[in-house]
Amino acid sequence: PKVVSGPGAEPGCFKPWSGETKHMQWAKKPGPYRIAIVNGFVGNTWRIQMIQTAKAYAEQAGMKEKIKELKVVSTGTDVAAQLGAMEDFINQGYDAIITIAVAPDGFDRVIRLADRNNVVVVPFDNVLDTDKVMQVNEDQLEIGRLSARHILKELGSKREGKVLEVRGLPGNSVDRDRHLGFREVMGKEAAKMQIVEIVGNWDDGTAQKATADALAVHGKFEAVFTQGGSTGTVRAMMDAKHPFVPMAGEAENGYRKLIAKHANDGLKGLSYGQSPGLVAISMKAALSALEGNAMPQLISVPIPVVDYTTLKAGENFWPDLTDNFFAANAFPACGVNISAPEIMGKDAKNTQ
Amino acid sequence: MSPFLALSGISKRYGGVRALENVDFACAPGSIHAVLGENGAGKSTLIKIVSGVVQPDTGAMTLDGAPVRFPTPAAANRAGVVCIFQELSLMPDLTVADNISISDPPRRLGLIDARAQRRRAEALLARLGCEDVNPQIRVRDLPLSRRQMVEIAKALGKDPRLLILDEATSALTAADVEQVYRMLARLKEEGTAILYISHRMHEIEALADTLSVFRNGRHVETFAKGQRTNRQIVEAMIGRDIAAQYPPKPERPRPPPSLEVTDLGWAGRLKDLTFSVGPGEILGLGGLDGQGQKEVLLALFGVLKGVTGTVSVEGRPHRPGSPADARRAALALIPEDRKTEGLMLPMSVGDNLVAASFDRIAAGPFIDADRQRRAIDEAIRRLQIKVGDPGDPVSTLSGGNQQKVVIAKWLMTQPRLILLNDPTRGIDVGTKQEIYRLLRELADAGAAILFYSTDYDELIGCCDRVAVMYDGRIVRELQGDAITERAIVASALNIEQEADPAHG
Amino acid sequence: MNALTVQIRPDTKPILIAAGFILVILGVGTIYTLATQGAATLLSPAYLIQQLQTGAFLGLVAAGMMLVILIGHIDLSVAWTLTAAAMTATAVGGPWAIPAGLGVGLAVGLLNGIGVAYLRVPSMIFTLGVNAVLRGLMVAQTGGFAPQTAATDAMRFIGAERVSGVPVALVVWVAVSLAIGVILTRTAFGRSLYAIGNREAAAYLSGIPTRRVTCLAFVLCSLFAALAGVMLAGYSTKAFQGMGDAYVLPAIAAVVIGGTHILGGRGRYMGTVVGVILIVLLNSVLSIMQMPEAGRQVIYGGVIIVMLLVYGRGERATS
Amino acid sequence: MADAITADTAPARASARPAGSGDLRLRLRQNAGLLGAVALFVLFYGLYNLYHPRGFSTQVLIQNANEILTLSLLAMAQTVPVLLGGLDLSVGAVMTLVNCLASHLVAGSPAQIALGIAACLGAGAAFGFVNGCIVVYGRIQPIIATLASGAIAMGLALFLRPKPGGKIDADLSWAMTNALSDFAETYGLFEDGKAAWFQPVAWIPVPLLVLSAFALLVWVPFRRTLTGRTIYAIGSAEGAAYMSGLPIARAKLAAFTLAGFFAGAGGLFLAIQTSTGNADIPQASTYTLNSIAAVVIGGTSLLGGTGGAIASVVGALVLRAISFNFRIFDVPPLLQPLVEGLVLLAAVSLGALRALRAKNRLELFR
Ligand SMILES: Nc1ncnc2c1ncn2[C@@H]1O[C@H](COP(=O)(O)OP(=O)(O)OP(=O)(O)O)[C@@H](O)[C@H]1O
Ligand SMILES: Nc1ncnc2c1ncn2[C@@H]1O[C@H](COP(=O)(O)OP(=O)(O)OP(=O)(O)O)[C@@H](O)[C@H]1O
Ligand SMILES: [Mg+2]
Ligand SMILES: [Mg+2]
Repeated sequence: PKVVSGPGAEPGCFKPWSGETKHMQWAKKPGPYRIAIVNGFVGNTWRIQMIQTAKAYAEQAGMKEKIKELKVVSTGTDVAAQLGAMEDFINQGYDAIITIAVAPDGFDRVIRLADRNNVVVVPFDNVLDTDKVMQVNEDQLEIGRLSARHILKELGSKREGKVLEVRGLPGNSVDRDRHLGFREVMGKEAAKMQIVEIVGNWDDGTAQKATADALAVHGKFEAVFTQGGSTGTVRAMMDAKHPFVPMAGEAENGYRKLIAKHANDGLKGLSYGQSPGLVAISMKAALSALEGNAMPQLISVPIPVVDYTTLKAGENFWPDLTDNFFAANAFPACGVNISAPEIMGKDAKNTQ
Repeated sequence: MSPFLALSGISKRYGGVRALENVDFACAPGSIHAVLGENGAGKSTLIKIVSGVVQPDTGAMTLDGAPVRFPTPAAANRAGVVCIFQELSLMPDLTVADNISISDPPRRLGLIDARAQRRRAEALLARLGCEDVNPQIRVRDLPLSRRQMVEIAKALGKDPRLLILDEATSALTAADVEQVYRMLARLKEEGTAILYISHRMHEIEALADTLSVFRNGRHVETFAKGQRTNRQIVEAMIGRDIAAQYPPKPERPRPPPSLEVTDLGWAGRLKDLTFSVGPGEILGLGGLDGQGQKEVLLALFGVLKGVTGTVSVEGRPHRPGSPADARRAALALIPEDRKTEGLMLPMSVGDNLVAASFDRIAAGPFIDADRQRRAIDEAIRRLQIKVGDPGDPVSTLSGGNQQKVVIAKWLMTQPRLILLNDPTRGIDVGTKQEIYRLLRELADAGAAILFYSTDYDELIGCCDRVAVMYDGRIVRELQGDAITERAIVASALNIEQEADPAHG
Repeated sequence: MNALTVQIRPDTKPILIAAGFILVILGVGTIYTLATQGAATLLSPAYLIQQLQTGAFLGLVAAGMMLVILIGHIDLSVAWTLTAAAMTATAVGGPWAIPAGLGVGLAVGLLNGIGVAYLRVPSMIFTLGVNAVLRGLMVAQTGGFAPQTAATDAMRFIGAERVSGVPVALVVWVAVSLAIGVILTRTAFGRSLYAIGNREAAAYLSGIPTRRVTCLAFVLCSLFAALAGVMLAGYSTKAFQGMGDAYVLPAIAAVVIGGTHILGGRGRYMGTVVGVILIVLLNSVLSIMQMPEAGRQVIYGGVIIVMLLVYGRGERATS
Repeated sequence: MADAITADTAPARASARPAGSGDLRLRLRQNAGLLGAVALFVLFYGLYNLYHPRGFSTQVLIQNANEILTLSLLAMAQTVPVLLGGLDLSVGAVMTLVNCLASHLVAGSPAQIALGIAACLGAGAAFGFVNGCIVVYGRIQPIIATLASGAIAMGLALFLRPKPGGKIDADLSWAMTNALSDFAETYGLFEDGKAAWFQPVAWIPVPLLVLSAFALLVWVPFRRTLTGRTIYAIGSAEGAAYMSGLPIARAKLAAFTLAGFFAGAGGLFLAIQTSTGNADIPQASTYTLNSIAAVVIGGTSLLGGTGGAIASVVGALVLRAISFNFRIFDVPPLLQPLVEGLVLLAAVSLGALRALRAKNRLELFR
């Protein structure tokens, strides 16, 4: 692709990350296109929901006719297999490859081959530490920051005591960025507060156990920032009869249910979403690039965030649906409006 | 002639057990030196010390007059001391050739030379008249008797100055034994010193120049061939006089059969056998090793799949799908290899004894501690098993006592039909005699007994009838006085009796 | 003296050592809390009870794992057996939730048992395959049917509730433990496990129904894993993908630290209980000390090796 | 008496040779497992290439070669301890450790790079050696010893790379992950790979050469040393091996050292392929478990004594070839894990046929 100057197509949806973000343009190709999604790990709800979203989105009017073929494979946590799959799809002559990288580095070779064959590669969610491909993500640093701001806002003037930070998967870039963003604000505005850090692996079970331990030892926390497994974190506090406190966490439906239920008891919660819907935006971006439009190299997707004041049943959370899926899934600005129940509610049909 | 190897004041204890007690011992080059003793007399321990497997607690060894210590078998081998152990030391998954040259294979450029190795194996096997054994075959696929021959070939390959055979012939057929005799004779000519351990008196007679008797870990006496009668020797071994070795066979009409086998066949290895045994009867299975005798026992015990023909026990049809079924039908099998098939070696003597009789010692779903203890004590007493505490691992018993444990385990189930697969292998005269008596008692108590043995004397001494097998068939059934060495051997070789004895 | 207890007397040493090490862990943790909070919270009943509660889940998995290890096998499918049971239970919901979950355990156990005992595929690898299949099933099910994942009240009760301060989960664990203790020492089945673990051929020729016993061992293992899953779902009020991942290796480690021989035939159940408590406390204390992942891994591995070295080096292949 | 018996006893001896087995048939029977694996590979890989738009082309071969190399090396690593009758649960972790190490060392001047590569291989071997010491002198069962040491290796890896990153010499990455011609071109050999004599081999993917090198220059000779032979002997019957005066300790140490070496090589290549270090715990265990699966599919007995590293490579190829097909055939994405699991289960259960055929049940207890 050649580097061009902005603005790119649909800036409302494909928002450049920052002022410096460069734009890229690929040679226009005739549609309809063959698109491959190379997923890594598959054994969790978020990934499953992502795959469902991708398939649902590809069926939507406006997309359907542009996409000749959508192939989805999950390679597991094995970088060699993921690289292999991507290269294989390049060899098979696919037009675009959308992927969640299992590692933020090591894709140089694939990118090189993709450029040679004029294939559009779009990493999202776990993005790459490179500016050679078009990437789609939410600003993880910002997520950390706004979580901190929310907590401080809810704490009012209180600026001492302990804050619990439940981190994600060690070594993962998303975990790293959210953490840095959070610490940045806390460090500036509430230096006196002691932050207790535990590892929750974005997994309810781990988060719950780790939180329980922390509560048992540290007794009382003024506020909680959890990166995921939010439901587990809250459950642990409830089991330990810990009073509800201001909190920031992920977009699990279960967590939003809890906020809605206990907001008045003090669970002044914020719920941001790393949405599986990102895949849809990535597909849209890939198509747009294939159609020859100039695209931002790094696309910043607006962070879908709600708090206890803006929660609405049936709109941004679903009391009668399961806890596990991720409620934030619709991006009006991009015309991506696959609400979570729409796909997680479906039955066997959509595994076909 | 000055001794090649001399031990002085050697003692070895295993926990409480005194395996060897202040033993002086010597053996000379160019002679065959037999070591005799009951089970647990300390023979194997002596051998293990000489060949560096275990270290003596006290005492010294000299080789050619120079003091030596063997920290490992490797060291002993380097000094020319080579041992054929009672427990085979072959690697079942490696080929015969690999095994024979295992410790220092022929090499080219530091890499093992497969072809040379194979030729070497062929040559050594030829020296034992085993040309038929394919050096490329896995030892796993050889019958026990051939394995022992390979074992011997392996030892020869190390051209020993002192060759030790610890019951190395216990599973050999008479024919193989003959080959081994020749080999030993040759080595003797060449001036090799030979230690020979066996419980078979006739072998000792045929071979030994010097004999040493051990008892309870002590060296009782050493004397030259012919200075003692067998009877005296046995007395020295077990410290008491043994009367007739075999109990008298009762004179009675042949009982109605309780086990009836018709046209038994299996996988081309068993070909329509038909025979029957009645309560109180001991039916011997004779013949060269590997003619299907073991398979017959296994087939009856439900181990083999795809058995054809009809079997009935006490009138009821008998088609066991597993030993568990067989046990329920009151069958018992004393298996071929006690170490791998008869015993759970690391477990206690007690646990091994009750392993086949949980139902007998259980009250409801739970095992009754007292019943168990009583059962165990009873069993130990009945077979006079030499054991410190029933809680000791059975691995610490000597070969003979281990075999007793296996038998006792099955007697506890009060079997009506007992299958024995070479039960006296590696067992001393005294114990053998006990076992023979035991078998007869069991028979008189109404059990039917099927008894395979590689030892002709036994078959002749114990059995009411002997069915001689050849190539999966019963070629001859001998009865009463017709049971003679010659008759058995002749039918075993499937040659008519008149055939004149071959050279040798 | 009863023959069996004589046989396992040497197996008592590891249990004592492990128990001692538990005290060490608590000591170190307490020093830390004293230094940071100025309170010995780790010694408070509240904390210990809570550890036992969360330990109960690992305890159940380890209990089953031990039965399988005793016969010289291993079950790597517990992770997704646990998850599948939990997810099935919540999906079925209502009064049938728990039976359904246990049903899954039963089925998986039978499959493993048949594969290992009848087809004689090495357990290591067969259970690995079964684990993959279960994972596939759960992914397909979640994707396809968006099953309900909320734990029923009954599951909540056995998983999370407490009666007069005692976690029900703990009670269940204790009950199961007592049962296994008796089974191992006082029943033909238990004895057969040891026999098979020591020498399967001999056990088989002794008329022990080795295949059935092996099968049963795997069934029990999966059943306990399933039970743990159902309770864990109750504890965290819901079932979710991968909830069992954190249980396989710790379970094996607990069994081995408890003095059970990894190749089977030897070991006392008491040891497994102690091993579980040790592992749970170790993890908890490390988490409390905010030990970075790197440090945790090293300590975790170091502890296992050191413990086994302290227990004394195993005997050689021949006496 | 003895005289009577020396008449010809050939019939008895017949039992020594299973009915009419020529040496070839013997060999085949002794390697049935491997043959099965080869058949599976031909099936899966054949299908893949037949339906691949660019089937049987160099690009496809190169891509596949890159994908299989690391797993193949780990399968070889796993094989050695397995032959011993043990298991090495640390191979994945050692791979990761070396991968992280390489991301620090393999860059800079050619000399530095060479040194770095040597250091990485050395590190792998060293860690394996430590495993060996724990097993031999600590007398801890391999499976559990390596379970623990694996955790330690993982910890060290995380110390080296708390988060993914690092750099590998770009030329090296490119040269090692492409055809021989690109290699020559990158380093200006053989007239940039244009030399006429060079063309016939120019298409060969470098990873395949690397793999062959490890197999033929390391494994095959090793297997024919006394130490190598001893490993088989121990796996077959340790007591007997000891009685035969074989160097037990040396062989065990060598086995684990070699395992570490191969695992390290795997990690090194992974680093070269991805030009980063990444201490990814799930990935480490994925590789460990796959290595075991590969060994089993290759027909090596987990009880030890029989089999070989080359067979395990075939096993690894089978594993990879299975997943290749998901990129060709339309398997619903959310059913793929299930299908993969079922195929794996089926593949490893192939050995069961033997069990079902055995007519003497005692043979099953080996
Ligand atoms: N590893 C051991 N641990 C404990 N006791 C042992 C061990 N090996 C042998 N013993 C004991 O030492 C004594 C001598 O055993 P040894 O094997 O030398 O007897 P043996 O003469 O070979 O008997 P057999 O003729 O049955 O082979 C026996 O009482 C035996 O129980
Ligand atoms: N009797 C034996 N039977 C089988 N293998 C043995 C025996 N003795 C030693 N070995 C093997 O040889 C290896 C090394 O033997 P070695 O005696 O050096 O072990 P070790 O740990 O040094 O013992 P120690 O420290 O007591 O001397 C051991 O790993 C063991 O597997
Ligand atoms: Mg002996
Ligand atoms: Mg003996």
